Amino acid sequence: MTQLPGLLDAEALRKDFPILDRQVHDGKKLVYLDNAATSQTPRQVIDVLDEYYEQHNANVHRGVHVLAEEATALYEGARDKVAEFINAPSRNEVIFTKNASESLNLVANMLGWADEPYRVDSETEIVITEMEHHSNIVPWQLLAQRTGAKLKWFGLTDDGRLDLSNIDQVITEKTKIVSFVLVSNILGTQNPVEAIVRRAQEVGALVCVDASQAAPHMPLDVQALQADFVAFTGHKMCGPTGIGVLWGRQELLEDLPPFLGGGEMIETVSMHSSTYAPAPHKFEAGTPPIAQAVGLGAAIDYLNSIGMDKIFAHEHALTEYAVKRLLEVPDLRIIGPTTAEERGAAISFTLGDIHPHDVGQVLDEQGIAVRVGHHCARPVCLRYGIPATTRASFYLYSTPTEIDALVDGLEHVRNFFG
Amino acid sequence: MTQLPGLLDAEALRKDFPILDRQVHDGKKLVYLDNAATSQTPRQVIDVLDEYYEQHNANVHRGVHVLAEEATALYEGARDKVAEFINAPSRNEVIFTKNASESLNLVANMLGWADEPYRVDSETEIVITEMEHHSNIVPWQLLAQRTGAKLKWFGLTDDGRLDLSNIDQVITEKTKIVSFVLVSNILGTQNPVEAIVRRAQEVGALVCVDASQAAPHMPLDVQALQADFVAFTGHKMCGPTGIGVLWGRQELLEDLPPFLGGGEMIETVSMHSSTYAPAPHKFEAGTPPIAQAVGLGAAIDYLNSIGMDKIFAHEHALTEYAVKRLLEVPDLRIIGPTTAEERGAAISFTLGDIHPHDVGQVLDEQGIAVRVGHHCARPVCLRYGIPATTRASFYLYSTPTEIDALVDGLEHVRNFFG
Amino acid sequence: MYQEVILDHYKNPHGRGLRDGDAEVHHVNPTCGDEITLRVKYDGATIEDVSYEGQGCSISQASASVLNELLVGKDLSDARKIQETFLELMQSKGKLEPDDAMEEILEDAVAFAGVSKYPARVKCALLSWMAWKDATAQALGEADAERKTTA
Amino acid sequence: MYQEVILDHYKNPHGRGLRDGDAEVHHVNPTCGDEITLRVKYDGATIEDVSYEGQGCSISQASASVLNELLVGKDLSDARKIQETFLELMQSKGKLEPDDAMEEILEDAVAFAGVSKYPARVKCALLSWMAWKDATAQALGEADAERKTTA
Ligand SMILES: Cc1ncc(COP(=O)(O)O)c(C=O)c1O
Ligand SMILES: Cc1ncc(COP(=O)(O)O)c(C=O)c1O
Repeated sequence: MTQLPGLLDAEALRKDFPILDRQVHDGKKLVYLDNAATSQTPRQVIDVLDEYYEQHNANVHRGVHVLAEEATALYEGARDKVAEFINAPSRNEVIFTKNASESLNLVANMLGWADEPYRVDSETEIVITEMEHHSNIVPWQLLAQRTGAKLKWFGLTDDGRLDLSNIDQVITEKTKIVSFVLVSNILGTQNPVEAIVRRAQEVGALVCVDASQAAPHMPLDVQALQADFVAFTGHKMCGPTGIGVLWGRQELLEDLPPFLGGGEMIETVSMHSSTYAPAPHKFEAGTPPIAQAVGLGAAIDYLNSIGMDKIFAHEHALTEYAVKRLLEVPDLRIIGPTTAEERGAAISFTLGDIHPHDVGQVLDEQGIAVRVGHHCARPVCLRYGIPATTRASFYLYSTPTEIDALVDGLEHVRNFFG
Repeated sequence: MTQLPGLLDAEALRKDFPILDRQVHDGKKLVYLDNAATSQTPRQVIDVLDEYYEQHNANVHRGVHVLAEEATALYEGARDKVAEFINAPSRNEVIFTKNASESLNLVANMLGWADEPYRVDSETEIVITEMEHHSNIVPWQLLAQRTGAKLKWFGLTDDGRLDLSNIDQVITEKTKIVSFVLVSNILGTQNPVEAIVRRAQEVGALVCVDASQAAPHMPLDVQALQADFVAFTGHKMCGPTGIGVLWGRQELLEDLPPFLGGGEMIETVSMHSSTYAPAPHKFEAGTPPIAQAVGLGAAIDYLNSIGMDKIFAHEHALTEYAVKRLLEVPDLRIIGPTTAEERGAAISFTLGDIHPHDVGQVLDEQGIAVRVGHHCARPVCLRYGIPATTRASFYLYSTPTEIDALVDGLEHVRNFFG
Repeated sequence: MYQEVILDHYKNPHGRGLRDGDAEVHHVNPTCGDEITLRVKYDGATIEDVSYEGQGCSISQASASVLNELLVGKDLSDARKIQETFLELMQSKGKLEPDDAMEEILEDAVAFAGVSKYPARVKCALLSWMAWKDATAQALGEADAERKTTA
Repeated sequence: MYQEVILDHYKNPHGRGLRDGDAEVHHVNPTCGDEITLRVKYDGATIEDVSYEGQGCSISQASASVLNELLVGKDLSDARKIQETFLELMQSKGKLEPDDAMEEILEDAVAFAGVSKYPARVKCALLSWMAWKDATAQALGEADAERKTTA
């Protein structure tokens, strides 16, 4: 087996993930390289979910019975864990949503309905980038359409990085919000936050960071980022589906209007008018995804028990190895940075003119799960003039052996269609 | 043990619910009478959740690998189950949300951004009732504030029913939408859908039904209701937290604009503009609550295996018994209908001038879990001039013995504060 | 959590009723509908009277009664100390075992130690104390008064 | 699912290239970027030619080639029957075992039976067939043509 510096003992960790024992297509060992789409769930998280439903399940807040108090303590305890995980100055800055997409829509809608100085209207501009996930494009397109604001974006360089050469023209005095991805799910690129934040602060624009592909893979410190909002999603970080997070700066959450209305988010309601609870509850209408928040807390415990810096080092070593091995495959072109520097562990590529659907399908027949398509980032495909890519993406339980299997699999694909 | 006609064999069913074996406060048997807040989760549902995470977990749609195909089939299979459960004409009319609150906000927002003839604006009126859950009040208050529409509502009679005497004045030619609860979570009242739908159709208004307290407890047929939208929530019907449903008529879902933007809900995206997928996907932005939808499907299988008509009969018998027994308690006043006719199994009451917080707390010390407060329906408390109520609510696993325990518990409360 | 002392104060409240005062406040706990109207009367820095009327649960009612018993006749600085100690106890989530020093300061109010384990009830116990703090700030014309939901 | 027949058609497509026609359509499959431009030429009710150009996966390319092979020279009503049978097979979710009658109608196209097990790929296999249906409707001036994402 390949020995790389910085690797975790992935063989030991894999025992925590029941699904990694699965065999597919008549006895082929599962090689799961679709982690940027969703991560697998460790036994530790599944157990906590079971225990929640078997022992503590109740609706949260306001209950005076034992189960309601336990469920509330677990749910609010998960909030504490998230706050600590991202180094939030206050637990009240952590809002639970159903996924990162809801978190990003929440930001867009808060700004659309805000009073000055935050209000996005026809006099103002919104800035995103060409490498965003559709979930960080469409909410802003909708906001722009509905308010008359102008949507602008940073383009990409040929090697898959943000082109910030015209930053002063893109981010201007009219810019109210700059929203961009910390690590791209299609290119793998890790973006230079500081340069963007500096310019945004210069013009008084708010900054929203889509950390969906960062939170699972590296230490995340919202204070160091100096952003105003940070969004991420539980299912990509060993947590359950159905849970996302929006972190926002306290003053903003106090000033900005609510989005969804309903139970839990109110202070007092009459038929004529209502007042709202303080954040985070103001933004959590209805019965929240209680078990899922608790499960996310368990996932954070699990990640912390390994160490986010160690996970990052592991994936960095794997990425370095994978880039090297993939570039040995004839006709393979990496879409995105071709080194492991300033990049995450999702690697997109094309293989000659074999369509990614065919690449993915023939890999699947060998038990290798990758994702093919535009990865909810179609503008990137348009930018590079390709219909789609094949993407392999790693996580803490990925191994060099799996990368070898991928490379062998790709050879098989080439022969098959050759 | 009390024998009532129509009861299920609840003792047998209780074995499916691990939490019902719990003991609280040093060995007291748990008497869980807070089912209107959330229901408990049977082993059958927990097992399906486990199996999902242990065997099939993947992101849905567009994957060409085995896990992605299995997860997609499970997720879409859950949609089929929901469609059948509510007798929807088409599976494409079933939208998965995170809870009923999101479902109701979705309707309000679709109408706020719609083109004519659906558009809610300053020329138009919205109609709700005084017995709505905050989740069916606040979204409409927000919509009214943001569009200038006028919010009107039906008042309540002294015995806890809708006052429809002025229906022609409340629902007028200006009315665009009438949204009301099928079964009230605080009063227990079951509302006369037909009369309201008839008047709404007369003036061409859409009808939205909040079935959060109906779907878990009685057969629900969206075609028979003749509504345009029906909302409900998974965690009250033996399902997991984090999953809700909005059913909407196909033509409407085709015509109405999207709400949340992001991955999965698009057809094609460029930086300049996007087009949207057909319903239901148009309204499901981002990675959906996959495991939770699958869990809801398992809950529906569970409920079907008992039979919704049998569950309704069981609860009806319990309610009849509970009303009778509760009215024997001195100083107890039921807030809501005082018979079991046209009502669900949630019973609110006051006990002399003992504050509901004290009632709930002393019951809890005896192991009896009820809810106290305004139950997210504060206008009802205002209407009846009370600060709060104590609410006991039953489900398929509730027993007459538990009602006896409640009545004994209330005697103890009276003595304690007497 | 329902100590004998609490029930006694609930059933036989001290100093209930509204009397003459220098300032009046009205506080509500929106989640459960507890309400209190409270007046303070000062004689220099000495608390001459705390009168109140309200409705709510036994905890909020008993707490107001205890407050009256403890604070009337006290010096403002002593009263502040009592209020702060009570706040500390209530926010302790049941993890603070009142010691002798604390018992000396809080007297009957130590009976509320058990309430601090019930997050939903802590607000009830604090309602009158927050109202008193607010009314005192008003009476003494303090600008930096921390106002809560005063209607 | 990659039957030898499919790979053959993929590697050596039949009748590829755009030639003269009565109607042209352009269909895309937005989820994976498969595209096809397709022209039909009729001689009365006889299909004189189906010419096409496109890019996409082996399934969509091979399917277009098979379509050309099967439909050119056929009568419109026979062609419709073939198209409907192919649609039925593709929507069978792998549950339909083609019988002799079906094999007689579909010839090489029965090789796609395995594709029907893969929901993500069914659209690829159907792309050219939907384009043909649409182009035919246009060529014959049918008003009730079922138009898909024609750009
Ligand atoms: C009548 C009614 N409507 C709406 C809701 C909101 O459901 P959820 O909290 O799951 O959004 C509830 C339950 O809380 C309810 O009882
Ligand atoms: C970069 C990025 N942003 C946003 C999202 C959306 O996350 P979710 O689908 O959980 O809402 C994803 C994942 O799909 C992503 O990779």
